[in-house]
Amino acid sequence: MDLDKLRETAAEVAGRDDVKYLIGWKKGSYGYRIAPAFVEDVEAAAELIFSPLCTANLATYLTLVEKLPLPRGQEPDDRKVALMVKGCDSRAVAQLLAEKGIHRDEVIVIGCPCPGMVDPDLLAEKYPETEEPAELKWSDDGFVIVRDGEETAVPRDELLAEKCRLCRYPNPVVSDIMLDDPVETWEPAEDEGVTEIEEKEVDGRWAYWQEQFSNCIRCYSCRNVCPLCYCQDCILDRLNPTWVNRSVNFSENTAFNIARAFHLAGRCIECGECERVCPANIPLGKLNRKLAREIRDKYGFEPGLEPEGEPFQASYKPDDPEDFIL
Amino acid sequence: MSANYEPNIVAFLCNWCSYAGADLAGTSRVQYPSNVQIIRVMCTGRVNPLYVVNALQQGADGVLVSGCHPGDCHYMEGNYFARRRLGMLKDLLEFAGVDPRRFHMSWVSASEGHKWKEVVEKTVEDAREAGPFEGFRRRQIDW
Amino acid sequence: MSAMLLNKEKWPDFVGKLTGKKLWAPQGKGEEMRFAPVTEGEAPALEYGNTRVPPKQAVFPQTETMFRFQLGGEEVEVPEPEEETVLLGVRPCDARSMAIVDNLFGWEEDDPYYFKRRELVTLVGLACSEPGLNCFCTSVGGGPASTEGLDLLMTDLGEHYFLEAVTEKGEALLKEAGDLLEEAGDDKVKEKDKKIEESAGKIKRSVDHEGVPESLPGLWDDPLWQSVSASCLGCGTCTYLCPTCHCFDIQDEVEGFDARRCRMWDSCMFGEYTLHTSGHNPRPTRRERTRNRINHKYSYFVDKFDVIACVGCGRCINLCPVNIDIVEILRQVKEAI
Amino acid sequence: MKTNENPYIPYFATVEDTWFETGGERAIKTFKVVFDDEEVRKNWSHRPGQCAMIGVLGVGESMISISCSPTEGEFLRFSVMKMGKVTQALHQLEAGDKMTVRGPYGNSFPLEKWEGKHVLTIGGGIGQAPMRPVVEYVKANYEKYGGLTMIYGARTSGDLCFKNEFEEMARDEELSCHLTIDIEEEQWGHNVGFVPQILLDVNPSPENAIAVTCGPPIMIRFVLENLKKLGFEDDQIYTTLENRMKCGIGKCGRCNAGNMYVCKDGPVFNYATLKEIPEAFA
Amino acid sequence: MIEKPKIGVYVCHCGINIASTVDVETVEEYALKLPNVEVARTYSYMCSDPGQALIKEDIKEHGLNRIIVASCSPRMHETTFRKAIQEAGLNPYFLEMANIREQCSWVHQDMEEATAKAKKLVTASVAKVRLLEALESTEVDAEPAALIIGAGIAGIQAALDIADAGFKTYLVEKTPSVGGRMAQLDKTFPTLDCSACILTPKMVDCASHPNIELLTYSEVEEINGFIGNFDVRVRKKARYVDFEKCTGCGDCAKECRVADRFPSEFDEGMGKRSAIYLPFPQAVPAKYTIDPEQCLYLTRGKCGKEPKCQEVCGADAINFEQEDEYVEFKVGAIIVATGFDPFDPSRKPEYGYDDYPNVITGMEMERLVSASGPTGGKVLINNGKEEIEPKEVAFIKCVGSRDESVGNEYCSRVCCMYTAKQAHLIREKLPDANIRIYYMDVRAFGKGYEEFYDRVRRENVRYIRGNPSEIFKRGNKLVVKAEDTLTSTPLEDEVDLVVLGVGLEPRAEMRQVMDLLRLSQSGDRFFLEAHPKLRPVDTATEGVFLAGCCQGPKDIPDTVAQAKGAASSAMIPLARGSVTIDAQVAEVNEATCRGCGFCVEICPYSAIEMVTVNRFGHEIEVAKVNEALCKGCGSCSPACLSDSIQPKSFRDRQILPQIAALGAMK
Repeated sequence: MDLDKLRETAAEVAGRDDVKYLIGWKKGSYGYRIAPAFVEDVEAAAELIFSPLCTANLATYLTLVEKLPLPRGQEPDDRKVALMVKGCDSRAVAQLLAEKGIHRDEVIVIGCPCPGMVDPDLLAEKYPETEEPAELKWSDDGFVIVRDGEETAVPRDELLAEKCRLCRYPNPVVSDIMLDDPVETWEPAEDEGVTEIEEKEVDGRWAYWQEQFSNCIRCYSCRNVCPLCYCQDCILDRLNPTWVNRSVNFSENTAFNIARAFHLAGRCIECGECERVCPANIPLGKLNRKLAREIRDKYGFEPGLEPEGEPFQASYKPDDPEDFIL
Repeated sequence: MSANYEPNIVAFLCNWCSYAGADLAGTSRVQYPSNVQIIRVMCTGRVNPLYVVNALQQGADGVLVSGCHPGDCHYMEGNYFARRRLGMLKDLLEFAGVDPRRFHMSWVSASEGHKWKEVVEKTVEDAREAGPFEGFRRRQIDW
Repeated sequence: MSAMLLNKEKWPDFVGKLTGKKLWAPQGKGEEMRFAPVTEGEAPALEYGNTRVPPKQAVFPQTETMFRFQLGGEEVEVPEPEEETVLLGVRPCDARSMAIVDNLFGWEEDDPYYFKRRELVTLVGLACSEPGLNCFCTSVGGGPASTEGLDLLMTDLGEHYFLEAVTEKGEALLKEAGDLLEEAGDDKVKEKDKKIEESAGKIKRSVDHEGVPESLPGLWDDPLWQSVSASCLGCGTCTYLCPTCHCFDIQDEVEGFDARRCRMWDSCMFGEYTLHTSGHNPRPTRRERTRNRINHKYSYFVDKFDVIACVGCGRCINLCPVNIDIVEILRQVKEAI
Repeated sequence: MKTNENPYIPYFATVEDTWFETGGERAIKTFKVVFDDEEVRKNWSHRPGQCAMIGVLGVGESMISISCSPTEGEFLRFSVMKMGKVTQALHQLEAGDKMTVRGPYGNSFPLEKWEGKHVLTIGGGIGQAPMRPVVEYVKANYEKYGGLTMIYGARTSGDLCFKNEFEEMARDEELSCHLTIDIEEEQWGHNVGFVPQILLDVNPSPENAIAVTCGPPIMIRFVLENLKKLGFEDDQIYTTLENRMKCGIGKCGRCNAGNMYVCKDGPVFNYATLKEIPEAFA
Repeated sequence: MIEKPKIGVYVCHCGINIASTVDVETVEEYALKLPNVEVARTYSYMCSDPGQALIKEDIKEHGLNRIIVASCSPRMHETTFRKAIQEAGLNPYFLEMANIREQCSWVHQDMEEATAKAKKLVTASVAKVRLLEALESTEVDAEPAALIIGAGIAGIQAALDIADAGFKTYLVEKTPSVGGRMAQLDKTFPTLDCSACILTPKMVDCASHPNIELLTYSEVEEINGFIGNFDVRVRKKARYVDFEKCTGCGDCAKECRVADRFPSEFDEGMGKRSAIYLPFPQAVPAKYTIDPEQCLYLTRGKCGKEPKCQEVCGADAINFEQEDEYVEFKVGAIIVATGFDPFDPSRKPEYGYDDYPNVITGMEMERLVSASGPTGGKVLINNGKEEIEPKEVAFIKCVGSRDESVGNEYCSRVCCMYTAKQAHLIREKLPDANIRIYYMDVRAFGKGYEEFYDRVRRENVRYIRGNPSEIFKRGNKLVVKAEDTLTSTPLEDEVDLVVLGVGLEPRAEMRQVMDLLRLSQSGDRFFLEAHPKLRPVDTATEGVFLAGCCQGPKDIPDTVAQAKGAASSAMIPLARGSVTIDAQVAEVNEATCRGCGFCVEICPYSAIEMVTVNRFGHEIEVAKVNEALCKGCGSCSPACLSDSIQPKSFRDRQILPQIAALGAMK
C-alpha cells in the first residue's frame, strides 16, 4: 500500500471539523510492536503506517470510549471517529452496525485491503526482536523484514498468521474510503487447530481445555480487546446475580471462557484478537472459530457481512437443525 | 465411579407443554427415576444457555431442557429460539470436552406423559454412563 | 555472607536435599513459563528468561481463602498455613518486588495471610545473565544480581553455580547442602562480578525517575495522560503480571450452605475497581486509571515507603496488547516536567 | 483489648434495635448493635468520625461510619442506606439477627484539639451520619467547647435522618440547631432551602470556630465555597471522605485517593490537606 | 426488597396421594432448618378451606411474608393459594409451589427416594421464594372506542351493536360503499328474504348513527399499541369528489366520456359502469367516486377540453386536486371483519370457466337473478346469436372446497345452501328448465336448511352425486362429464348453463391485516382464533377480535351471531374503562441496556420498542417493554447479552439460586 496516500488521506480526514480523531496504526516503542494511533491533527497523520504487523483490530475503540456524565447544558461531542480497517476489522464494524452498537453516521471507515498479517509471536521467535522498532513490508510472495537498514525476505507461509490463513474476507466489507484496490482473495486454509481438537475423544478435549483454562488469570484482556464485547456492564463482572465467581480457578475460568465464547456465537468475526492478547496464550480463537464454523455450516449464517443484517442470536429459522433433540 | 452413583439432573421445563406433560405422567402414575429435578419456566425461550453451564458447575451431572414441539409454542416462537441457542451451546460444550450425554433437549407436549418418562430415563441413563462430573465443580478447588 | 560453589552436576542432589519442602520452579515452555510445583524427584532446569506470571503468587496467591463458614453460622475457620516452600530460580527483580510489597503489607499492621506465606517461603534467586529486551531493573534500584528480598542468590558461572546466602534462611539452605558445595575462591567471586557487570551492560532500557515522585502529582491534568491511555483496553494484564501490584478484592462465595470469604487479585485498571455503588466513579475513564497506575508506582508508594513500586521487570511492556510502554510513559513524564 | 490476631476476622454482634430513618428506594435504616463477646464489648472504643466494616456472612462487608458517640453507651449505631448487595442484606436484619463488625477504622475528628472552639457541623442527607457522633460528643462535653451550631438538611422532611432527635435539639435554645429541606412542606416548622444557603443565613463566625461538613459532593462543593465567603480558613474546615473499601486496613488499595489511603489516612481530612488531593473530589 | 424473608412451608399430604410415598413429616422437619424458614407444617389437604386457613393464620400470627406450598402442580392450585395469601394480606406473587405430587409422589414408589426429591424441591423453592418480588397487576385506561375493519354484514352488525351501547365506533371499509358481499346477494336461504331489503336499512343506520364514524374507500395503514390503547392511522383514499358537495345525482356518471365502459365490481363484471361511479344504487354513502385508474383526466391528464363530469356537476363537487387524507384516532378494541374472496374457478381449468361464457360462478348467478342486476333479474344466456333463457341448467358444488388439489381441504359451508337457493330461484323464473345439481355431499345443518333442501328437491331439481371431471363444448351445448356415483353410471350431460358453486377463500390481502395486528393464520389460512372452542372470536392479540368469514366460511346468521359475539367481547374493556395488565412481564434495566435491539427482534408480541433516553447528557437508545403487550414468556432474556431484560418472577437472580440449590444437594 502506498503509505503516502494513506497519510494524505488520513490527514485530510483527521483535519475535518466533523471528525474527532482518526484511529490507525503506528510504529510501536520497540521491536515489532505496533501501537494504535489516535490522530487528532494533520501532522500526526505522518506517523501512520499499514504493514504486516498491523494485526490489531482497532474497531474495539469505537465502543471503548467512556461516556462520562455531562455537566448540565454541555452537549455531547458528536463528531465522527475515523477508523482504519482491514477485512476482518471491517466485519467488526459491520456487525457493530447491525447490532446498533454504533451508528453509521458516527464513523468514517477507511478500508485497507489486507494481503495478510504476520504472526507476531512466530516472527519474534524466528527473527528475535531488537530494541529499535523494526519495519515489515509485503513483497510479491511474502514479507520483508527491515531491521537496522537490512532487509530479510521471508516466504509468506512461514510467518502468515493463523487467522489470516483462515481468512475469507481480506477486503473490507464496509468502507467509506478505500485506500487501495482490493487484494486477490486466497483459498482459506483448513482450520486444523479446530479439527485437531474435534478429533480428540471427549476426555481428551476436556483435558486439553482444562490445561488451557487453568492458566487463565482472568485479566479480561480477551473480552476488553474484542470489538463485539462492548456491554458497559459485563454480566461476567456482575455479582448479583453471580454467573461466574471472582475467584480464579479452573472451574470459574472454564465457565468464564465458555460464557465469553457463547456470547460471541454468531457475532464473532474471527479477527483473532482475543487469542493474540491473551497473556496466558490460551487458544481462545479455537472456541470462537468452532462456533463460527458450526453456525456457518449448520445455520448458513455469517456475522459481520451486512450492516443491516439480522442478528443470529435474535432470529431463527423453522428448519434450524434439531437432530440433537431427543 | 462408584457402583451406587446416582446422577443429579436439573431440568428446565416450559410451563405449557413439558411441565404439563410431566404432570400428566404423574396423573397417569407413570413411574420413572427420581434423579431429575424440575425447574419450571414459562417457555424454553426463557432458558439462558448459561444456566446449563451454571448447573453443571454447581453440581448437576446432567441437564435437560424440554419444551413444546416446534410450532406448538404457547408463545408462538420461544422454542425455536431455544432450539437455536441450545443447539449452539451443545456444540460448544462438546468441543470444550463436556460429555454430550450430560446435556439433552427434548420436545414433550402436554399429552406426552409417556414420552416424558422416556426422556427422563434416557437422560438419567446417559448421565449415569457419563459418571459424576467432578471435574467442573465450582467447589473442587480451595474450599 | 558465605559464598559457595555448586557444580552443576550436583544440582539434582542439591535439589534432592530440599525434600520435605514444597518446591516451586519455573516450568512450561518458552514464553509461557510460570512458577509451578516441581514433581518430586525432578531437578528443574533453570534456563529461562523470566516467568510470564511473577512468583508473587507464592506469597499472594491470585485467590486465597481467608476463612470458611456455614451460612447462618457464627464460627469461622481460617485455613491452616501452607507448608514450607522453596522457590527455585527467582529472578532478582521479582524477589526485590516482594521486599517492596512487604512495606505495604506490613504497614502499621501485618497482613497475616501474606506474612504467613512470606515466612514459609525461601527464595532462591538466580542472577540474570541474559536480560530481556524490556528489562530496566538497573534504573529503578535493582540489578541483575540484586539480592534484596532473596534468601540465597545463585549466579550461573557455566560449570558452576555461584551461591551466596543473603539471609539466615539462605545460610540454612547452604548448611543443608553441606558437602555438595565447595568454597568459592576469589577468582570465582571476580568471575561472578564480571558476569554480573556484563549482564547489566546488556540492559538497554532505562527510566530516569529523578524528580519524578515529587513532580508527578503536578502533572495531574497534563495532556500526556490522555494520549498514553487512549489505546488502553482497560484489561488487567499489566497489573496482574506486575510483581509489585498488590491490590485485591474480597468476596464471599457461597456453595449451598458452605461459604468462604476469599480475596483475589484486583486491578486498578478495571473500571469497577473504584466504582461506588451509587454509580459514581472517582476514576471514571482509562485516563485516570492509567495515571493512577503510574502515580501509584512512581509517586504515592515512594511518598509512603520511600521506594519506587516498580522493579523494571518489563512484563507490563512485554505483554501489553497495545504497546503501552511504561518506559515510554516515564520518558514523557520526564519531558513534561 | 481482646483482638482477633487476624484483622480480617470479624466480631459477631447482635442487632438490638432497628428503625428506618427514611423510606423509599434508597431507604436509610439505623441499627443499634451490641457485640456478642462481652470482652469485646468492654474493650471496644472508637472516636467520632471512625468507621467500622460491618457485614453479613455470605454476602460481604461494607465500610459504614459509626453514627454514635462513645459517650452514648456500650453499643454501636450504624445508619445504612440501601444501595448495593451488602446494604440490602443489612437492611433485612431485624432485632435479634447477627451482623459482623470489624474496626474501628480510620482516623477521627480531633475533638480534643477543638476544645474551647465553637463547633459547626454542616450535614446533608446520609452525610449526617458521621456528623452525629460529633454533635453527641460536643453535647456530652458541652462545657469544654465554645458552642455548637448544627445545620442539617435533606431533600424533604422524609429524607432527614435522626429527625426526632434533631427536632428536639432544635427546640433547645442553648444549641443553634438548624434543620432545612429543599422544598416547602406543610407543617414543617424549620428552614426551607439548600444547605449552603442556610449556612450563609445562619452566618456563623469563623472566629475560634471549626467547621465540619459531610454530604453529597455537590453540596460539599458549595458549602466549602460559602465557608470561604464567611471567612473560614482551610485548616478550620474538616470533612470526611467515603470511598469504596474492601480491607479497611490499608492493604487492598481500593480506597486510595491520590497518595492517601482513606481507610487509614482518613476518613477525616482537614480541607488544607484534602485540597491537595485532586482525586478526593473527583 | 427491604424486608427479611420469613418463609412458611406447607407440606400437603393430599390424603395419601403424597403421604403414602413422601414422608411429609421428614420434609417438614427438614424445611424448618432451611434459611429464613419460620414455620413448616403438614396438613391433610392444604387446598381445603381449613388448609388455607392454616396458612392465613400463620401469615398473621408469625408475620410470614413468603409462602411455599409443597403439594400438587402449580398448574392445579397456584391460583387457589395466590388468592389465599392475598386474602391474608400478602402479595399474591410471594408464593412458590413445590410440585411433590404429579412430579414426585405419583411417579416414584420408593419412599426414601421420593422423600429425598421432595426435600430438594422444597429447597429449590426456598432458594427462589426468598427472592421473589411483590408484583402488582396494573390497570390501564381503555379508550372507549372501537375500530372495525371491513363493512360487510359482520362489520356493520358489530358496529351497530357497539355504537348502540354508546361507544364511538370507527367502521373502515376499503371500497366506496358499505354492504360487502351480502349487498350483492339476491335472496337469502332458507327464508328467501330479499338480501338488500334486510341489509340496506342497516347500512343506512350505520351511516346515520351518531356514534359511528364511517370511513369508506379507506384503508388502515398503521396500528400501534395494545388492548385499551390502540393508535390507528387510516388512509382515506382520494375520491376526487368532494364528499360534502356530492348530492349523488349521478349526472357525472351518465356524461362521463368513458361511460359504462368498465366492468362493475358489484355486478361481478357482468354489468358496466363509468370511470366515475356509485358501486350500486343503494350504496352508502351515496357519493360518487372516480376510479383513478380509468378516468381519462387522471390517467392521461386530459379529458376533452374539460372533463365532462366537472362540466355537468351542478354541485361543483369534482376535485381532481384531491389527495389522500389521513385520520388518526385511538380505540380500545378492534374487530377484524374483512370477509372472504370467492374461489376463483380459473384454478380449476377443467371446468372451462375462462373459456365458456355460460359457465358462471355462484356470485355471478346472484347478480343474474337479482332484480337490480345487469339483466334486471332475467336469467339469460347468450347462445352465440342472441340472449335466450337456458333450458338445461347444471350446478356443480364444492368448487374450490374440500379439494386438496387447490389447497382447500375445508368445507365452505354455504355452497350447498346457496346452490339450492339458486336452483329454487331459477325454478321460479324458468318453470320448465331442467335443473340438476352435481354434489359430493349435501350439508344442510342449519335451522330450516334441511327443510329447504327437501323443498328444492321436490321442486324437480335433480341431485346427482358425483363430481364432474370436465366441461367441454359440443355445438351450442356445454357438456358436463361426470359419473353418477350412486349408480356408477358415466354421464355426458348436455346443458346451456353451468353454475359453479364456488367456495370461500381467505382474502388475498389479509397478509396486510395480519402484519398490522400480529394475527396468525390457521391451517386453512383464515385468521386463527385464540381457542377453537372456548375463544372463537378472540385472537392471540388481546383486544383484537374476529367476526365473519375472515375467521372461516360462514353463512349470514352465523356471521351475524359471531359479529354480535365479537362486539360484546370488544365492549368488555370499553365498558370497564380499563384493562388489567398481568404483572409477570419483562422489565428492562435501562442502566445496563446496550441498545442492541435483539429483544425487539425476538418478541413475538412486538411488546418491546427502542426508546431514546438521556443518560447523563447522552442520548442513548434503550429497550422498553410495553407491559400491556408482554406475555412474560422471557424469550428476550437469554438473547440479552448484558442481561438487561428479565421477566419478573423468572429473573436470573431468582432462577440461579434454584439451580444452585438443586445442584448442591446430592
